Amino acid sequence: ADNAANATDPEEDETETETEETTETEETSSEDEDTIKVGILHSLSGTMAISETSVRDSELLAIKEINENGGVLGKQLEPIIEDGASDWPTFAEKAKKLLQQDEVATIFGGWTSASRKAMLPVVEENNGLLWYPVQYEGMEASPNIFYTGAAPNQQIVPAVSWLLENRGTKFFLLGSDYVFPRTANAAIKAQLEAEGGELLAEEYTPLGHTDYNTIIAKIKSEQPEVIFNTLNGDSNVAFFKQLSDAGITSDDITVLSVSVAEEEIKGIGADVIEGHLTSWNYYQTTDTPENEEFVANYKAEYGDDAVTADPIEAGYFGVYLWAKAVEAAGTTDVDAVKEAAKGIEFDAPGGPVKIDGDNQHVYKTVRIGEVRSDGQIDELWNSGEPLKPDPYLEGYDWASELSEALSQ
Amino acid sequence: MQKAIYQSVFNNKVLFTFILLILLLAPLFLSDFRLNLLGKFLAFAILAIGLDLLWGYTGVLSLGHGIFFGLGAYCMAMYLKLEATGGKLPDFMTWSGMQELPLIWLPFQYPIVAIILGILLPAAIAFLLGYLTFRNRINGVYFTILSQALVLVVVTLFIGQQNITGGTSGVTNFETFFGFHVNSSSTQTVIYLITVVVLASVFLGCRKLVKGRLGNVLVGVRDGENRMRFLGYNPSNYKTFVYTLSGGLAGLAGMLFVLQVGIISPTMIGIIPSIEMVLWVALGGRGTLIGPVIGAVFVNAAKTGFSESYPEYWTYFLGALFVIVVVFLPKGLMGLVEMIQERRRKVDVKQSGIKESNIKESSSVEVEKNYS
Amino acid sequence: MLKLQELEAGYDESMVIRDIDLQVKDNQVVCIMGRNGVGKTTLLKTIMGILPPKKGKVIYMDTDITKKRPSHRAKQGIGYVPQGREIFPKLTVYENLLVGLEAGTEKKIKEDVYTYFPILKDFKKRNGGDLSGGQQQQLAIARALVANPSFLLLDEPTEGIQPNIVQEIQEVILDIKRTSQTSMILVEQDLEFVKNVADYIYVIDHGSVVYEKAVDEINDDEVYHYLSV
Amino acid sequence: MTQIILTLFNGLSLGSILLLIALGLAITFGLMNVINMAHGELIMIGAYVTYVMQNLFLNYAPQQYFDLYFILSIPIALLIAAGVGMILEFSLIRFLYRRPLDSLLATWGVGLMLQQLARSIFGAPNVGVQSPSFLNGGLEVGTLLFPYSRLFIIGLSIVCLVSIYYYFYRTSSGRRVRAVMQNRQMAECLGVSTRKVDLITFAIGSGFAGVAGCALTLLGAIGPTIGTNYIIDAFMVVVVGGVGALFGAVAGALGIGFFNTVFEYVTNASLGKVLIFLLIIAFLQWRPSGLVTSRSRSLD
Amino acid sequence: MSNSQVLKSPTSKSQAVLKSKKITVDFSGFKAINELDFEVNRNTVHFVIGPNGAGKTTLLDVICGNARVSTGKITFNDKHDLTKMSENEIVDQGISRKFQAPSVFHHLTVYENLEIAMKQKKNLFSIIKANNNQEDERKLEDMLELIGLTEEKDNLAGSLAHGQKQWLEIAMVLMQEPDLVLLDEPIAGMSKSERKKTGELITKVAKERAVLIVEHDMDFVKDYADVVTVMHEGQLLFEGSMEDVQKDSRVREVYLGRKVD
Ligand SMILES: Nc1ncnc2c1ncn2[C@@H]1O[C@H](COP(=O)(O)OP(=O)(O)OP(=O)(O)O)[C@@H](O)[C@H]1O
Ligand SMILES: Nc1ncnc2c1ncn2[C@@H]1O[C@H](COP(=O)(O)OP(=O)(O)OP(=O)(O)O)[C@@H](O)[C@H]1O
Ligand SMILES: NC(N)=O
Ligand SMILES: [Mg+2]
Ligand SMILES: [Mg+2]
Repeated sequence: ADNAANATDPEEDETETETEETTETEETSSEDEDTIKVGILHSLSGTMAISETSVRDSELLAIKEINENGGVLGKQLEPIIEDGASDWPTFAEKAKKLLQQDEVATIFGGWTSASRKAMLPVVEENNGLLWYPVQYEGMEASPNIFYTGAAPNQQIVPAVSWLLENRGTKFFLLGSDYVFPRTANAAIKAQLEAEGGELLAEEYTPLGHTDYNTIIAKIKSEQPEVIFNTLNGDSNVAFFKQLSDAGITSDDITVLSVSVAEEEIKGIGADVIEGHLTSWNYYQTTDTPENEEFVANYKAEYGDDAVTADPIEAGYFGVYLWAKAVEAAGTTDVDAVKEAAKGIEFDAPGGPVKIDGDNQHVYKTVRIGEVRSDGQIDELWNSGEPLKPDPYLEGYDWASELSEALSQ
Repeated sequence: MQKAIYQSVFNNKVLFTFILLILLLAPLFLSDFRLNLLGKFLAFAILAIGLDLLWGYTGVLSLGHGIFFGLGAYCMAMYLKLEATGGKLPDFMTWSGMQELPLIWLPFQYPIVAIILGILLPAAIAFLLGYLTFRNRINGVYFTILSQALVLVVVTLFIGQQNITGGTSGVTNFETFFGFHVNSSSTQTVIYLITVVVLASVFLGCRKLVKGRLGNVLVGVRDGENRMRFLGYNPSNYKTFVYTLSGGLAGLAGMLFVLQVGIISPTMIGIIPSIEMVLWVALGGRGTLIGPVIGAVFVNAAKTGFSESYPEYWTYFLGALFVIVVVFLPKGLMGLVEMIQERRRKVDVKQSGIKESNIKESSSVEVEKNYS
Repeated sequence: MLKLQELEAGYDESMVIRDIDLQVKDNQVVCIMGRNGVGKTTLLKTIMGILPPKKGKVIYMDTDITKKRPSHRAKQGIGYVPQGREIFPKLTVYENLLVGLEAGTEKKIKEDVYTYFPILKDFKKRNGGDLSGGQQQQLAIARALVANPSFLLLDEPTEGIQPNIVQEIQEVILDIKRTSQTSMILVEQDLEFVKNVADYIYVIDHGSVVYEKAVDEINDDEVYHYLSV
Repeated sequence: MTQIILTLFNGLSLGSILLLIALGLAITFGLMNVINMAHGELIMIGAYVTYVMQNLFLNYAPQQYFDLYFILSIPIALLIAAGVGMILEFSLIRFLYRRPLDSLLATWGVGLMLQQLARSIFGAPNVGVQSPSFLNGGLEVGTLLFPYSRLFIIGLSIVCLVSIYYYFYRTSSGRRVRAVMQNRQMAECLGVSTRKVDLITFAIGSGFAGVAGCALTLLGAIGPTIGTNYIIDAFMVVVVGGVGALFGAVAGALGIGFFNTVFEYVTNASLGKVLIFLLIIAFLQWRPSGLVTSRSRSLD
Repeated sequence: MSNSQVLKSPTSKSQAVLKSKKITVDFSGFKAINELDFEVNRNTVHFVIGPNGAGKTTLLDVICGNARVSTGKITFNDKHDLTKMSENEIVDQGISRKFQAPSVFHHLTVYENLEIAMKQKKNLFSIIKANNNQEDERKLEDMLELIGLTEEKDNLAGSLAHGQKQWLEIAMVLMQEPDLVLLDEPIAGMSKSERKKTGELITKVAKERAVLIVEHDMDFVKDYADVVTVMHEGQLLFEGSMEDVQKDSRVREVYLGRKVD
C-alpha cells in the first residue's frame, strides 16, 4: 500500500505511442512515378514566420507555374511543406525528414543563417540539395547548397562604397546580435579602414529588442553621417519608429538597411522610413518584363496588397534554376543536377542570374534604393551588370586577413 | 490494500521489462529517421523525470529547465565540435575574430571531462540559483517567474557571446564521437540504445529515491512547506537538492539530445521549449515519474505528427492540447489511467463487498493548496 | 422558515449527510449537536448552498432553493458564520464589514455591532488577517449581522472566544432573536450554552438525526449518551 | 547634464511602457492569481484593433479626421480585449482559479492558438500602423527633445493607473473584487455574485492589455508575436513590485525601466538585460516577496 | 509579575526549561507582546489564558520561530537563545508545536505522516538513507495504538475525519519526543468525551516533558492545569493555580466575566 508515490505504471500508454511511431514509419514514401517531390522548409510559426511565409508563397508560385507548363522531366512537382518553427534544431529535423523519409529531390528553405547552418550538415550527410534564398554574410560554400541570395560582395560591400562616396564617411554600425550582422560588420570595418571611412560605434541588440531609446541617445551623441543597419525582423520597426519620434530624419542621417525590403516596410510604416536607403538585388519596382509578369502573378495569387521583395524573388527564381538544372541533367539525381547547374542562366524578375559553378552562388545585379512614401523603393544606383559572387571576399585586399582566417 | 489487485497488472516488473525490451528492439523495426526521433523523445523523457521530481513531488515549478538542458547539450556539442575541427578553432570563432581557443573550451577536448561537466555544470548552476532563492523562501509563483527570467538572461548571454557560443546559430556540424562517425546509422543505433539504458536507470534510480522516506518528505514539502519546518526539516535544503538533481538530469538529457540531433542552439533552450517541457510532465501526470516519460514521448510524437501532417495548423493542435489536458486531465494521462482503474476497482469492490466508506480516496482532497 | 427534506450530501464519493429531515420555525433557534466529524458543518454548507446536495430539498420561506447559488440565498436573508472564520485577510476590519452589507439592503454599518464587539471599532483599519483568532471570530459574527439576516447559520460561533465574550454572544443571540425576529441554526458543543439560547435541538450521528427534542424537554444524560460514542 | 536628464526620461519612458503592460497583469495575476500567459496575445489584439481602426479610417473616413482613429482605438481596444478576456474567463479560466500553475499552461496554449489565429487573419508579416500626426515630433526643451509619443504613453499609463486604483480601492465594486479574490466561497456566502465579479475583473485586466497593445503601436512592430516580446518583462515587474500590490508594480516598473536604461547605456543591450536580472535576484535576496509586501500572519 | 513565586509547586524545583526575558513583539507599532517575562517548568502542564488578542498565539509563535521578537531573549534548557534560530533548529532543540487548524499531510498515509515526524536526523542525507529499525517500528506502532488509528495506518490522512486528524497531529508532535510541547486551542470544536480523551493524553505526555497550552475552555483548564498564566494586552496579568486565577478580580474583569465561579 505505497500510495505515496502513486506509482501505478500504466506503461500501456507507452506502448500505444510506440505503435503510433511504427505506423508512421510504414507510410514511408514509395517512389511515385508521376511526380517529383520537393521539400519546402520555412518557419510558418514563431518569430521568423513574419518573413518566411512570403518566401514559401513565392516558391509555391514558381512550382505552380512550372507545373502548369508541363512540370519537370514531364512530371509534376509535388511540394511537401514543413514548418521550421523558427527553431534551428527543428530545421535540422525536418530537413532530415524530407530527405530520408520523403526522399525529396531538393529542398527550398531557410531564412536566417542559423537555419541554414542547422540544415547544412543534414544535407551534406544525406547528399541532398538545399536552395537558400536570402542574402547572408558569406564565408560558406557547401557543395550541397545553392545560395540564391546575395553574397556580401553583391550587397554590403558595394553599399559601403556607395555610401562613402555619396553620403559621408562617419559610420555607425547597428545590428541584431547574431552571426549575419556580426560577420557583416567585421567586413565593413575592414572596408571602412581601407576606403577611408570612420567607424564611430558598433552596437548590437538582441533579436526582438523593442526599445531603441538608448541606442538613439548614443546615435545622437556620436553624430554619425551614416547608420549601416543590419537589424533583423521586428527590431527594424521599433528602431525606425523611434528614430523618427526622436526627430531624426533621412535628411539628418542616412540609414542604409540590408534586411529591410518592401514587405518589412509595410510593417514599419512608410512614413517613418521614407527617404532612407536599402541595398538589394531586386525591388518590386525593378524594371524588367519578367518582373512585371512576376509581380502581376504574385498579386493575382496572394492578393493586391501583397508586395514582392528580394528574398521572395530569390526564392522564386531558385525553383526555376533548379528546374532548369534538372532538365539539363535529365534526372533529379543530386550529383548530376549539381554538375548540370554550373553556369545555368535564367532571366529572373530582378534581371539575369547565373549560377557560379565554383561556389554555387549566383551572379546578381546590386541595386541601391530609396524608400518612397508609398513603401516602394526607387532604385538610385545599380552595378550595371550581374556581379560574380564572392562569398569569401577573396577579391578584396582589405578582406585578406578575414578570408585567410576563414579558409584556415 | 485494494490496490494490490491491480498492482499485479500495472505495477509489476514484468511490464517494465516488457517495455524496456520493446524499446531495446525498436532499432529492428523502425527506420533510421524514426528511431532517431524516438531517441530524441527518450532523451526528453529523462529531463521530464527530473522535472517531475521537482514539480510533481516537491511542488516547485521551474520554467527554466531549458537552460540546464542547454548547458548539458552545449558541453557535449563543444566536445563534438572540437573533434570535428581536430582541435582547431571552430568556424564561428574565426568569423568573430578569435585568435585561439577560449579557455572555457579547453576542457572539452576530452570526452570524459565533457560528459562529466555536462551533468555537473547545470547541476551547479541549479544549486546556486536554488540556494539563493529557496533559502530566502522565494517560492511558488515568484520562483517560477524568476526561473523564466533566468532563461531570458542565459539565452541573451549565449547569443551575445557568439565568439564563444556560436550565438544564435548555436553549435552544429559534427563528425565523430569517440572516433565513431556520429551520423552513421550504426553509431546512431548505439546512441539510441545508450539513451534507452540511461533512461531506464534514471527511472529506476529516481523511483527508488521517491519510494523511500525522501519521497514522503518531498511530498510534505510540497503540501505544507511551513509545516515541515515545524517538524524539524529545512525545506530549502530539500528543494535545492531536488532542483540540483533535476538540473543534472536535464544536462544529461541535453547531451543525449545533441548526439542524436546534431545541433544545439539557443532556440532549444529558450522560454518556449522550457514551457513545453513542463507540458510533458503535466500531460503525462505529475508526481508519477512514469507519467512524464509517457508525456514527453506523447507530446513530442504529437508535435512531430501534427506538424508533418498540418504544417500550417499544427500550432492550433498543440495549443488545444495544452488547454484540454490542463482543464480536463488535471492529473494527466496517468490520472486517466487511475480513473479507469478506480472504476474497475469499484466494480470489484462492490463484488467483493468491501465497505464503500473505506475507499474515500485522495481525489477528494484539495491538492493544489500549496502549489502556488 | 426552513425545511430540509430527505437531504443527502457529501464530498465526491463519500456521503456525509444521509437522509436528513429538519425544520426551523419562525423566530426559533435550533441547535445541532454531534461529535466531531458527524457532518454538522457539512449540513450547514449544504443549507448555504456551498455544497450541492445529492438528493433532497432545501425549502426556505416556502420556496425551493435547492438549486440556488449561495449569493442568492444570502440575498434572501440567510446569514452565515462559518467554522474557521473565513475572514478576508487583506481587507481591513471595516471593509470586511462592508462586504457583509452586500446581502442586505442596509447602506451603513449599524452601531450595535460595535456595541456588541467594541474591539472591532478599535481595530477598524487593521487588516482582518492580522487579528487574533478570537477577534476574527467576533468579526465573522459581526459581518453576518450587519446585513440584518432573517435567518442565521452559526457554526460553532463561540470557538476560540474568551469566556466573558462567550456570555456576550449568548446575549447577542437572544437579543437578535428578540428584536429582529431572526431564526437560527446553531452548531455548538456546549450543552449549557445550548440550553440557554436554543428552543429545539437535533443530535446528529453518522450524518443522520438520532435525537431531537424541544429544549425544555431534554434530558442531559440522553444527549450525552448520543454525544459520546 | 542633458545626458542625465535624457537617461532619466528614457528610464521613465521605458518604465511607463512596462507599467502599462504590467497593469493588466497586476490585476489578473496579482489580484486574481491567474498566470495568464495569453496576456501578451491580448496585447496583440489591442494592437491589431488599432491597425483595423486605422484601415477603417483610411478607407471610410474623411482625410482630416484620420488622426481620430487613434483616440478611438484606445477605448475600442479596451472593450474588445475585455470581451476576449471575458470569453477566455468564461470558457477556461474559471475552471482554474485554484490552480494558478495550471492556468499558466492552459493560457500558454491559448496564446499559441491566438497567435496562429492572427496569422490566419492578418497574415504572418507585420502590419504597419501610422502614428497620428499630433504624436509626431516632440517637445523641445533647450537642446532636448521629448517625443510626444513617449509623453503620451507616460500620460496614458498614469491615467490607467489612477483609474485602476480608484476602482479597486475606492469603489464598492472594487472592494467586492478584492473580497472575492481573497476568499471566493465566503464572498459568495455574503451575497456577492462571484461569477460576475470574476468575469468582470478578468475582463478589466484583459482590457488594459488591449490598451497597452494600442499604445505599443506607437513604438514597435505589430505582428502575431508582439506580446511575447513584452510578457516576461511584465511578469518581472509584478514580481519585483510584490504580487497583489498596485504601487509595487509602479515602483517595479520604474525601477526596472530606469536601471535597464542606465545599464544599457553604459554597456550594451544584451549585457543590460543580464545585469537587470542579477539586480533583481539581488533585490529579492533583500526583499524576498517584492517591494511592497503586506505581511499576514501565516498559521499553517 | 510578582506572582511568579506562587506557581512553583514543591515537586518541580525551579527547573525552568524555557525562559523568556523581556520579549516584545511589535507589529508595525502595535505591541502584541510587551516586555514579557515568562517561564515554563519541566513536567508541568502549563496553561496560558487571556482575552482575545492578549498575545497568546503570538507567544507560541515566537517560541517556535513563527514570529520574531523585536527585543528580548528566549532561552531553552538554559542554553540557547531561540530568537536567533530558524524553525527547524528550534525543533531540533526539542520544541514541537501543534497548530490550531489540523495540518496533516493529506497525500501521505497515516503511517507515513508519523514516520516523517518521528525523531530522527532530518538532514537531507540521513533522510535519503533512512530506514526503520525495529525500535522505530515499535515506536510507530505504539503511537498508532495510543491514538487509536492502527486500523487506518495505511489510509491516506486526507480521508480521516476532523477529530482523527487532530489526533494524528498530536501524535506527530509526540513522535518528535520533544522536551516542550506547544498546543494552541487543541480541543476547539471537540465534544465533551473527546476533550476528556485529549486531556488524559496530555497528562500522560506531561510526565516526561513540559506542555504549554493556550485554551479558552475553563473547565478543561481547571481539570488539567498545573500552572495557569493569564495574559492581557501582551503582558503577564497573573500567574498561579486555576483556583487562584478564578479568585483574582482583574482576571474576572477582563476575561472570565461574571459567571465562572
Ligand atoms: N472537503 C472535504 N472533502 C472530503 N471530506 C470532507 C471534507 N470536509 C469534511 N469532510 C469529511 O466529512 C465528514 C464530516 O465533516 P464535518 O466538517 O461536516 O463534520 P463536523 O460535524 O462539522 O465536525 P466538527 O465538529 O469537527 O466541526 C468528516 O468525516 C470529514 O472528514
Ligand atoms: N501581523 C500582525 N499585524 C498586526 N497586528 C497583529 C498581527 N498579528 C497579531 N496581531 C495583533 O496582536 C494581538 C495578539 O494576537 P494573538 O493572536 O497573539 O492573540 P491571542 O492571545 O492568541 O488571541 P485569541 O485568544 O483570540 O487567539 C492581536 O490584537 C492581534 O490583532
Ligand atoms: N542571412 C540572414 N539575413 O540571416
Ligand atoms: Mg464542523
Ligand atoms: Mg490565538
